[in-house]
Parts: sequence; structure tokens; C-alpha cells
Amino acid sequence: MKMVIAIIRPEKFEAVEDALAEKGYLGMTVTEVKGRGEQKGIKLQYRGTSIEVDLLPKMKLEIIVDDGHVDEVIKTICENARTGKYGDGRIFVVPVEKSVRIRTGEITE
Amino acid sequence: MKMVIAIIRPEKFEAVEDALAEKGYLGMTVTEVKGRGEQKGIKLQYRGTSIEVDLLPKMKLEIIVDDGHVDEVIKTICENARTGKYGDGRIFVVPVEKSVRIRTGEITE
Amino acid sequence: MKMVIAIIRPEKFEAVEDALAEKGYLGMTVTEVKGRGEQKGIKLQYRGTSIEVDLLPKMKLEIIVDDGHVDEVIKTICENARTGKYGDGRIFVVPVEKSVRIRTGEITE
Amino acid sequence: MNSGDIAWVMTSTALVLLMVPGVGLFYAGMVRKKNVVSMITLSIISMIIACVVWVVYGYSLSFSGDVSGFMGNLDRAFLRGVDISSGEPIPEMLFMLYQMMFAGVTLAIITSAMAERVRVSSFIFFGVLWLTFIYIPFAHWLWGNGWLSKMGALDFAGGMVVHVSSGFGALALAFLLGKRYGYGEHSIEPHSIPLTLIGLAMLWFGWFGFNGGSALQANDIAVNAIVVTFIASCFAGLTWMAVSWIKGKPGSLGIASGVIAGLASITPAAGFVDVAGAVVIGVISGILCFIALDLRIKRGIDESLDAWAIHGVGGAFGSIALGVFANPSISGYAGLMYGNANLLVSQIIAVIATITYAFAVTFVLAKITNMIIPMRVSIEEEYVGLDISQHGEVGYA
Amino acid sequence: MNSGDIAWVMTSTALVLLMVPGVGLFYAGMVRKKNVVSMITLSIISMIIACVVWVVYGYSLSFSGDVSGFMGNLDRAFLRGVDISSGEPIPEMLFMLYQMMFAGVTLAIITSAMAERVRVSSFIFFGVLWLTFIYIPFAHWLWGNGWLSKMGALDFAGGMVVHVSSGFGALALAFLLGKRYGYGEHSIEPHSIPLTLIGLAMLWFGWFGFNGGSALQANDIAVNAIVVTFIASCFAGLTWMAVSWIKGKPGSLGIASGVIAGLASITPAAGFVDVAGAVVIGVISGILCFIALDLRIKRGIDESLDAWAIHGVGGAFGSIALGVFANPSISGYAGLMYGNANLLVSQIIAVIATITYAFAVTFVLAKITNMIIPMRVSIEEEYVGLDISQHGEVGYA
Amino acid sequence: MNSGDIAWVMTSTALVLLMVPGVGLFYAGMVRKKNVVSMITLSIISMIIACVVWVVYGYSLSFSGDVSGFMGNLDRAFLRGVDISSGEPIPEMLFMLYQMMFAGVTLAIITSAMAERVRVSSFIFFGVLWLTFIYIPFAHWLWGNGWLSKMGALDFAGGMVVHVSSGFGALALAFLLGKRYGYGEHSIEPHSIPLTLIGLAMLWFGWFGFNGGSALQANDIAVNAIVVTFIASCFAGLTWMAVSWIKGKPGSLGIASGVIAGLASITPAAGFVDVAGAVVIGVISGILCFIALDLRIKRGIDESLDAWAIHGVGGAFGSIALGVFANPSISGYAGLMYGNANLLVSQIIAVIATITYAFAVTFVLAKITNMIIPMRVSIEEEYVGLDISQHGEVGYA
Ligand SMILES: Nc1ncnc2c1ncn2[C@@H]1O[C@H](COP(=O)(O)OP(=O)(O)O)[C@@H](O)[C@H]1O
Ligand SMILES: Nc1ncnc2c1ncn2[C@@H]1O[C@H](COP(=O)(O)OP(=O)(O)O)[C@@H](O)[C@H]1O
Ligand SMILES: Nc1ncnc2c1ncn2[C@@H]1O[C@H](COP(=O)(O)OP(=O)(O)O)[C@@H](O)[C@H]1O
Repeated sequence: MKMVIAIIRPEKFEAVEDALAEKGYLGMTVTEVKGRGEQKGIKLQYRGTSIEVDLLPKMKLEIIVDDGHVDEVIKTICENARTGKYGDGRIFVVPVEKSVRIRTGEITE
Repeated sequence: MKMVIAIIRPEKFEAVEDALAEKGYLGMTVTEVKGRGEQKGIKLQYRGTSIEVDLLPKMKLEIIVDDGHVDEVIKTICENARTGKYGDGRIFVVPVEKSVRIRTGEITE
Repeated sequence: MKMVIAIIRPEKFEAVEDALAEKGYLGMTVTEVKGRGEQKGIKLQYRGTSIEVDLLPKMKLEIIVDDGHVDEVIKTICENARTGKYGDGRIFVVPVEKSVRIRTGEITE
Repeated sequence: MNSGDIAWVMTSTALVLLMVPGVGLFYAGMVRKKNVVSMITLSIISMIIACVVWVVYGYSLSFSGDVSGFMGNLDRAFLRGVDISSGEPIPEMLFMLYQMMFAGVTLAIITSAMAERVRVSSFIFFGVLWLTFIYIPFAHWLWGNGWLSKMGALDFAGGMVVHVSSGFGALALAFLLGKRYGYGEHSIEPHSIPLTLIGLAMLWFGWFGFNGGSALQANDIAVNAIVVTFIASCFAGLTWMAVSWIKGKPGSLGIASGVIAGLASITPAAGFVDVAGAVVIGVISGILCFIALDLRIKRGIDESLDAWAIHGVGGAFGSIALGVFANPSISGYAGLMYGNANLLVSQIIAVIATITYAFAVTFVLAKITNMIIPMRVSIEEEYVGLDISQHGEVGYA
Repeated sequence: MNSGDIAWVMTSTALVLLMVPGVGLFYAGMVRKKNVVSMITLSIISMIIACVVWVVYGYSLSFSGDVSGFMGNLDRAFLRGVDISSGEPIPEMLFMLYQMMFAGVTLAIITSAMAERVRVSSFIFFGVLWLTFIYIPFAHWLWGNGWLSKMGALDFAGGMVVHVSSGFGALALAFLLGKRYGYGEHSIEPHSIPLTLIGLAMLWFGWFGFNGGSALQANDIAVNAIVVTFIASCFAGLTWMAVSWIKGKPGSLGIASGVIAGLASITPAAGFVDVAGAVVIGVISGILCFIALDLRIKRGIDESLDAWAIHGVGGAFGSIALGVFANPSISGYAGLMYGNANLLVSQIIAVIATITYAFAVTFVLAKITNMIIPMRVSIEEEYVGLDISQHGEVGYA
Repeated sequence: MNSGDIAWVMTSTALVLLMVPGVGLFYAGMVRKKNVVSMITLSIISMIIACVVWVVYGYSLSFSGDVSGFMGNLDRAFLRGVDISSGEPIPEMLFMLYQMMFAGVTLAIITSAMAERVRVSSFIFFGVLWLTFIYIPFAHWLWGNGWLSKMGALDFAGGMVVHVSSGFGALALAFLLGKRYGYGEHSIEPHSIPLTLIGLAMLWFGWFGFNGGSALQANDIAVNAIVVTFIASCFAGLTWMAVSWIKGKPGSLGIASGVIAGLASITPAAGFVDVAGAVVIGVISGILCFIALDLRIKRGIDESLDAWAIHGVGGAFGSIALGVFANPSISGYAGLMYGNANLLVSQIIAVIATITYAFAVTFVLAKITNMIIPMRVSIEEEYVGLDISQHGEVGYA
């Protein structure tokens, strides 16, 4: 199993959520986060000077899936979260060793 | 070392927190999250139609423990977070390669 | 690649953020969390009795870096987040198997 | 008629209106995030219902004529004949509007016992019944020349009409509706104390109109009313703070509860007692309502936002206390302290009557409502929260 | 002069001032977190601009003399000759201040169409133009003895001067400024409904001064005004709730919108219609404004906070309705229902004139502003939010 | 006596009360989340303490008789002999209540310097001392026929009594208490600007009662007071906005600070200066208080919420400015501009005396308090926040 961690634009969240549901990926955990990318955020120009807003609101999705589904999940997220502009976000995959369903106690390794 | 990630009902948080403390598991990091489970949340009925509330508030606990303690932590959480109804949540275990205590700089691998 | 997860004092966040930027580590994702340490938080004394405030606000930084940079990131965080008092926080390192840039679709393994 | 009196009662009317969202915000800060919209909206709806009922028949049944001491007649239904330029001491139309606000606030107060669990459609239905069979009779009994006022009972600004009715009504509802899911098992924390304190600000401010306006003139009685009202509220706040400090820490919600307890307690007495009376009433109400609240919690009764402990107990206490402290030099009524036991007797009878009636009839009305539209939402709706389930809204995005 | 009247108009002045942040908070709760400061600040700035304009030339051009029915003269510029102790029925200086608040509120209302996208410097520039070329003429036309009032058109407290002007102005702005980035593509949710409801509380409360104070005396007309105002607001709130319930759930924002719709609709009529008229106006406005709002959304017009649907449509409707329902026993003016068609004709002409003028001139003024200082911020600034980009602040830390 | 005057002062009393939570909310938005409850509660407690002190001896020592120009006597302790129906121009009992609110607001303002670090028990102790040895003397000196008023110094609504006393008192406290832990090292951001702006709304609104009510009648002076008050506030807000814009962005907190600076500055002058004077006072106060605030920050003084820079400096400036701009046609007092230098001299002496006394005596009282109950909480309590450590509450769950 893997944990797919996707950091996306908040305004794309609905689209991603729906697309994942359609493909059958229902389980997910969502956190409101702030992120700084490699461009150090957004530059705003003011009379000569400029300020940078470096921490921008993002949504973090954590989705645990079996190894075989990782690529489809990534593809789905990418397609629905992309605007093509800086700040679209990242997806990271982390190994998961064990998963437990609290309601039933059932364990998947 | 492992990171035990538990996603539980907010109303069960106190019970879980206390139970863990009692067993000596004090360190933990807690995040307010929202989650969608495999039932797509809760269905509410209205005159013929029904709506689904799919993102429900949950608490995410992250607990780093030595490998040998993982099972006890999982057990403790399960016992105290369970209601038996849909939405009780999940526990995931992720490997941790290194742990540093900032105050002292001491490193555990 | 690794994910460096640092849990630090909120009031040290600016310093850490700046120090990381200076060393060229720009990308990061930040979450407001609460944490309990091994001292069970802070003890307040009141006429005989005492109460413990066990969950204190912390900032969680998640920084994905190549393996070779992990130590520098840890060092930078430690130096800038340390006060020497209880509650300075922890850093954990978790393996990352894959990283995707949503904007371009480019994948790093 | 006098423009100063009209100005004051118009201002007071606005002030009492502000108390309606004031109650809503005060309550809303103390519920969970998922019910914040619901809690404020229940107050707004209370006012809307009260307005409609009042225009159609409420005012008439309260203040027009008298049918065997119990209710008024329907001569002024649809405000027929209510005039904008005649009336004593203010135009009757203004009196009607001022009184309408009281009905709205009272219904808002009782939502305490339905917090986080009531079906909104059912609340509307219940609200109409409750105003009709409890609020309107009470207004008539005490202010519309009904049996209690004929008997000599006094209620300056609503100790019984407003506070006993809603407070003891809330208690009955709490028994009938039962606890919120999980109450007593896991902690249900106030989600925003600042919101509650904004509500407190509106209530404290608005109460000047509530008690001061009840003189219906900008005269010495009005002055006395706002002075004793304010002093009682501060002394009650201080007392509650002190008492709660002994047991732990002086929380802001405690101080706020004390202030409201003082306000509710002085309400029936504001036009009759002097400053000394106000101080005593304030101090005792701070202790008494604290004890009531404590008792309610210990008994595990989920009268969620303490309309009973604060408004009910405070209003009842104040109604009796005025029978003791009424100073004849204020409005001509003498209490026990000034050698007259009759007033105290009337007050006690009135309090017993209103408590009993409010409790019993609320219970019956809620039973009836339950048979037609169940008052409690389903367990799922409660879990998800009333904001989403009843209003399709999310308080904070 | 009479201290009661002065007291009432001073109180009313304060009440109308409170509506300025009231509008700001009402709006601010409905935008995204990143624009909360901006939204409230636009209202505060509106009041500040209005004050300066009013003192320098606004009051004079509105109320001093008359130049061919279109505008006043500059005799009272810098408030020259405006007296604190003479005037009928209240000191002219007080009348000036009371009227100043209306200018501030009106400019605040129109910020609806600029929500989450306006450059603050440009707004200030536009605001001065807008007050000068729209608000001031309207105030003169209807209240300063200008052509519409000479023609016989009535506007008690600003149905056209305040609500049509800002509502239809907002519509023009919405067309010119265009949609917020992402509007219609992803949902833009209200970030804090409690904030909006705090704003509602201030507006509901403040409206007593808005309509009641417009009588300029604490008399029967003032009483009538507050009574019909309040009743119309409740019936409109009830109607909106009912209509929206049929389509889904009764949201708090819907009920609040209904209440405001009722208030805006009754505003022009408050001194002329009776309770029956108020009920009808309330009910119809609840339906009409609901439909208007629905239409706006379906058309994909981003008049973001519905100044048009609620204030514009409500104010226009109420201005016409008073031509139908004006009851001569209130202020001596008879509407169609009392056998006089003339008033209705004047009202219709006035509404058409003000709608056309407000829409067209707002459009032109915004075009001009755009040429000097672009009204919309850059896409990056909009994305980051106006709080950071315009004010360098973060609403919630 | 006149019902219009009574109505107006009763309304004003309510308005000033609203400023108490207004100050609390204004401040609370600017502190960190963990101290939000504390900040509002300090204001509420201020009012409660002030009420008790006022009833017991405060009113008497301020306004009853005169002991060598410094203080009144105890003849009216426990409000003995304070009447509800006699007094000039309003019942003395109403005057007493109106004045009580001022004491409450003043103590609330000074909490600025204790933000996020004061022990609540110690604050109560200090508050009683401070009212007794600073507020009450000042009220007596300027309003109770004490030495400053005998000397000819004027203070219409509290430029010195309220604003200099609390502002310079806050400065002394800031020196004595020291900085908040971490101040200057890491940024301490306002946690909720909307909360602060809700507070601003209450203050702006309430100030109509603060300055307008100080005429004690609904007359031309009251009208003048509210007009110049409002105009000064807008011009000061505009100026602050402009000045801050030159240096960066026009923040909402800056505009709000400007508005309050204008209000504080015009307070002593509101019954004496005309519109032109108000404009000048407004503009200068916007610049002056901005500079003061800037200076305070540069000096690294943690007078956390700027009672000194805004109320202290503003109140002192306005008190002197009235010596320049007082227009004899308003209340009969002429300033320098009208050829009378005496008033200016008295004002300067009064300002110097009150600044010195307020600063020095506050320092001493805080020292004394510190010896009995340390004013600062422990470092752990400060770190955890006062909400938990002092009140056992959490602002937002
Ligand atoms: N190295 C990193 N570690 C953790 N999070 C990152 C990293 N780089 C980017 N992110 C997250 O992804 C978000 C978008 O990154 P950014 O570089 O702006 O996007 P893009 O790749 O489209 O240019 C950031 O706001 C941050 O939350
Ligand atoms: N595949 C998943 N990935 C990430 N989080 C999940 C996943 N499945 C469930 N969760 C989390 O667990 C919570 C409870 O899941 P749910 O399926 O409703 O519980 P149950 O297993 O009791 O039916 C969800 O709200 C979500 O936060
Ligand atoms: N075992 C753990 N698992 C997860 N988070 C932890 C653990 N131990 C500590 N933390 C996090 O680190 C924070 C600081 O820990 P603490 O033990 O108080 O610091 P210190 O190591 O300086 O004494 C905690 O608040 C918590 O968020």
C-alpha cells in the first residue's frame, strides 16, 4: 500500500474530489495547509517595490491505495488539478506498511 | 521507528488521548482534518431526494513510536475510538528513518 | 527522496522559514497542528492544585528533498527552532518513493 | 403625547430588537461549529414568527379587552383600530411594536433547550403554539389586565412574562427532547467565546430598552429602571465571578452568565426597587443562578444553554424579590421591607402560577408538536450538524 | 424646536452610521477569507469619502437651492451657514449629519459589485465621482426640491435615492468589471455566516433610524415608519424562507436576504403606507427579490453580493408600490387603492428615470475611472486576495 | 425637566456602555488567539469594577462637594440622596449612571498596556486603585468643580479625564510591566481583524453617546458635538490612511486607528469648536497619532494596543487644540483664534498636570499592586495564553 499525498489549489479541490470518486477512489483525508513553492509564491508589484506572498493556501489530500492503483490516482489528480500556472502543486508517494480499519479492527499489510 | 497515523472521530479524541497517556504514549501531533470514507459520508433524506455529506470532520493523530510498540498503540486507539458505526476511521503505519529532538539535537535512527 | 517532517514552535516559524530559503530550500508545506510532548505539556500552578495544558499549538513543516540534502535541512531547522526549553519539537524523516509536479506532470522517483 | 417619550420608546423598541440576534449570537458561540448557523437562525425565525402572530392575533389577544381574566379578545386582530397618533402615554401602535419585540426575544430565549437538535419546521410549528398558549396568556395576565394583575401581581418588564415562561418552558423541553447525542460522554465545547461575548454586548446594551422602555415614558421611572438594571447586572456578574473563582477560575462565560442573571432578575423589579434593592437582588441572583446551573449539570439535564438556570430561576427570584424590596417612593408600590406583605403574597402566587403553567403547557405543546412533526432531527442529521442538515449551509468555510 | 425630535434624530443618525460597518460585515461574511478585511474596509472608506464630499460640497449641492431641478447650488459648501440651533423641525446641522450617513451607506451598498476584485485607490476615485454625479443629484431630485419631487414623486427614506441608485449602479458595475476570476467554475463559498448575521443584526437595528428618523420628528409618522418597516421585513423574511424551502432548504442567508429585501422595499413607502400595505409589500418583495437573485445567478452575472437583486429591485418595487398603497390617513398622500392614479404615475416615472440614470451614469463613471486608475486588480492580486494585496493585512492569523 | 433630554441621555448612557465591550473587541482582535477571551473579559471586568466603585464612593468623591479642589466628599456615598426625579437638566440619578459608564470605558482603555500578560486578580486590585486615585480625581478636577475647572480648563467629554488618563497611564504601565515575552523577536500578529472592526463599529457608534450625551441635553450643543465628532473622526481616518499609504499600504487597522484618534482628539473639544475646527483637529490628530505610534514601535515599547499613541496623544492634543479653536458662538468659550489666550493657557496647564499625574501615579499604583499581587503572570502562563491560564477557557474550539 501507498499513501499518495497531493498538495493542490483549493479551488481545484472539488474537481479532483469528484474525479476520484468517479474512478472509485472514495477514501481520503483532507487538510488545509499553506505552501511555498520553488518560485517563492506570488510577486505583487507596488510603485517600484515588490512584495512576495510566499505562503499560499493549499489543500492536502492523503489517499491510501494499493500499489497497483497509485498511477491511476496520480493521473486523475494531475488532470483535474492542473492549470498550467505556477503553484499547481505536487504529489508525493510514501510507503504504507499497515492499514487498520478501526470499526472492524481488520488489518491489511 | 514508525509513524502511526490514526484518523478518528473528533468526539473520541479525548478518550484516545487519555488511553494513550495511560499506557505511556505521550508524544503525539494532532491535526484537524476532514475525511471521506468508502460510504461517501452520511446520507440525509429529504422529501424524496437525499443529499450526501461526504467530508466529515476528523482528527488525525501522528504518533512516532519504536517498532515494538506499534501494535500496542494501534490496539489502544482501536479500542477507544470504536463506535462500530461507519466513519470510525483508519490507522496507517508509515516507516520513519530518522527522528531528531530539536531541543537537544539528539538523533535516533 | 525524503520527506522531512518538522514540528516546531509557531513563534520560531519565521526564522526557520527564512533560514531554509536562504539555503535554497524553498518548497515546503505547512500545517497548523497541536502537539503533546513527553512532558505532557506545560504545568500551571494554582493555589495548591496544578493543571496541565497538554496540547500546545505547533507548526508542522513538510519538506521534500533529495536524500543528500536531508542533513542540511535538519541542521538548519534545529539551529533556528531551538530555544533549549521543553517543547522545541521534533523532526522525523520519512522515505518518499515518487514525486510529481502537477503543473508539468514531471515525475521524480 | 410627548415627543421625548415617543423618542425613548422608539429607541427602546430598536434596542429590544437587537436583543433577538443578541440571544442568537450569545447561544451560537456556545454550541459546536456545526450548529452555529442554526442557533442564530432560530432566533431570527423566532422574531419573524412573533411578528406574524402578533400582527394577526397576538397583540389583540394580549392587550385588547379581557375574557374572564385569561385572555384578551380579537377586536384588534390584524391591528384593526390600533392607532399611530393616539394612546397613553405613547401611540398605541408604538406600544404594539414595542411589545412585539418582547414576544420575539422570549421565543428566542427558549431555543436554549433545543440547541443542536431541533428540526426547524417543527420549531416553527411549536413556536406558533407556544406564543399562542403561553406567551400571549402571560402577557395578558400580567400586563393586559388579566387575573394576575387584577390580583395585584406586578411584573415591570417581563420577569414572569419573558423569563419564567421561557426558562421553565426550556426546562420542560429539555426533559421532553432529551440530551444531545453524546452529551455527558464526550465534552461539547463552546466553539467561539468571542461570538458569545458579542451577543452579551448586544444583550447588555439592549436591556436598557427592555427595562427602561417598559416605563413607556422618558421619566423618573425609566431612569430608575435603567439605573437599577445596570447596577444589578454588575453586582451579579461580580458575584458569579467570585463564586466561580472559589471553585476554579473566573471564566468569561461565568461572568457573562452572572451579568445576564442579574439582568433577568431585576427585570420584574426595575420600576419598583431602589439601588439598595438592586444590589441585593444582583448579588443573590449571582449566587442563586450559579447554584441552579450547577445543579442542572450535576443532574445531567441537557438544558443546553441554561435558559432555565439563568432566565427561569433569575426571573422567578426577581419576581418574588420585588415583593420584598419594592420601595413605595419609586412607583408607589411597597414591599415587605416597607411593611406590606400583600404584594409579596401576590408575587409568590404569580410565580407559582406562571412556573407551573409554563412548565406544564410547554410540555404538552411539545408533545403535540412531536406528534405532528417530530421535534428532534435524526441521529445522522444531528451528527452532521443542523447547519448542513436544516439549512444546507456551512458556518465557516 | 423640540428636544424629543432632536433626541430621536440624533439617535437615528447614530443608528444609520452603524449600518455602514453593518453593510461591510454583512458582505464580508459572504466573501472568501482572503477578502474579509477588504470588504469591511470598503464600507468604512465609503463613509469617510461621503463625509468629506458632504462637508465640502455634497450637502450644498443636494439641499441648498435649486438649479433647474437638477442640482442645488454651492451656497452651503463647507457647511457655510448651516446652523446648529435653527431649522425646521430640527436644527439644519443635524439634518445635514443625518443625511451624510445616507450617502455613506449608499456607497457602501454598491461595493457589492466590486467584491474581491477592486483596487482600493480606484474605488476612492470612483466613489467621489459616484456620489457627485449620482447620489447628490438623486438626493436633490427627490428630497431637495428637484424635478422629481416637483413632479410629485415621493421617496420617504431612500427607495430610489439609496437603493435604486446603488442597486442598479451595482448591476452596471458588474457588467463593466466582469466576473471574479474562477466565478462559475469553482464554488466561491461564504467564509463566515456568523459575520454576515452580525451584519444583519446591525442593519435590522439600524434601519429603525434609517426609516424612523426620516420623519425628522418623534411623531406619528416616525411611529408608522418603524412599525411598517419592521412588519415588512418580517413578512419578507418569512416569504423568502418559504420560497427557498420549496426549492431546497431554508438557509440563513436566504432569510437574511428576505429581511433586507423587505427593508429596502418598504423604505420609500414607510411614511405613506399602513400595516396592510406593509404586509403586502413585504410578501411581494420576498418573492420578487428571490426571483431577481435567481435570475442573476442563472445569467451568470457576478453582481457578487446582490445589491441589485435586493436593494435595486426591492427599492424600485417599493417605490412603485407606494403609488398603489399610500394611505392618505398616514401622511395625506393617496395611492391607487385610494382612488388616486397620479401618484402611481409619478412614481413609475421616477423609478424609470432613476433606474436609467443610475445604470447609465454608473457605467460611464466606471469607464472613466477605469481609464485613470484601472478598477480591477491584477490577476495575481485577486488570487492572493485583496486583504494582502490592497491592505497588506491578513484577516485571521 | 424635559423628556427629550432624559431620552437622549438615557440613550447616550446605553451607547457609552456599548463602548466597553467595544474596546474589548477592538483590542481582542489584535492579540493572539490564545488571549482573545482575556482581552474582552478585561473590559467587562473594568465595567463591573467601575460600577461597584462608583456606587460605593466613586460618584460621591467625584461630584459631591469639593475638598480643597482635589476631591469631592463622601456625602453621596452609596448614592445616598441621589434622586431619580430632580436634577438639572436631567435627574441626578441619570447623570450618575451616565458618568459611571465613562469610568468603565476609561479603565477598559488602559488594559491596552497589560494585553496578553496581566494576572486577572491583580488587574482587579489595580483597577480599584486606579479609579480611586486617578479617574475619580480627574473627574472631580475637570467636571466636579475641582481645581482645573476652577482655573478655567475645559474638557467637554473626557479628553483628559478619559483619554489622557488612560493613555498616559498605559504608557507608565508599559514601562513597568515590560514587553510581552518574545516581543520584537518574532511577530505578534492580530488574530482577527474582523473582530477588531466589529469593535470599531461599536466604538464609532457609541461615541455619539459619549460626546453627544455630554451636553446632558438634546440641544444645539449636543448637535454640535455629534457633528464635529463625526467629522473629525472621518478626516482623521482619511489622514491616517493617506499617511500610511505613503509608507506602504493603507491597512484597515490604520484607518481604524485614525478614526479612533480623531474621536479621542475631538472629545474634549466637541462642545466648543465648529466644523472648521473639527476638520483641522481631525487632520492633525491623524498625523500626530500616527507619528506617536510609529515612535512607540521604534522605541521598542510594548504599549501593546496603543492606548497611549491614540487616546493619550489624541486626547492631549485635542485638549490643547480646543484652546485654539473654541468658537464662542457654540458655547460661549473663545479660543486663541477668537482672540482669547487665557483658555489656551489653562488648557496647557491642565494637560501638563493630567499627563504628569496620570503617568506618575499610575506608575506608583502599579508598583504597589506588584508588591501585593504581581501584575504579570508567569512565563508559562503567558506562553500558554491568558485564556487558559487566567480563565480556564479556550477562545475558539
Ligand atoms: N519541496 C517541497 N516540499 C514540500 N512541499 C512542496 C515542495 N515543493 C512544493 N511543495 C508544495 O507544493 C505547492 C506548489 O508548489 P509550486 O512549486 O508553487 O508549484 P509548481 O510546481 O506548480 O510551480 C507548494 O505551495 C507547497 O505546498
Ligand atoms: N483510503 C483512504 N485514504 C485516506 N484516508 C482514508 C481512507 N479511507 C478512509 N480514510 C479516512 O478514514 C475516515 C473514516 O473512514 P470510513 O470509511 O468512513 O470509516 P469506516 O472504515 O469506519 O467505514 C475517513 O473520513 C477518512 O478520513
Ligand atoms: N512521539 C511523538 N510523535 C509525534 N509527535 C511528537 C512526538 N513527540 C513529540 N512530538 C511533537 O513534538 C512537539 C514537541 O515535543 P516535546 O516533547 O514537548 O519537545 P521537547 O522534545 O523539546 O521536549 C510535541 O508538541 C509534538 O507535536
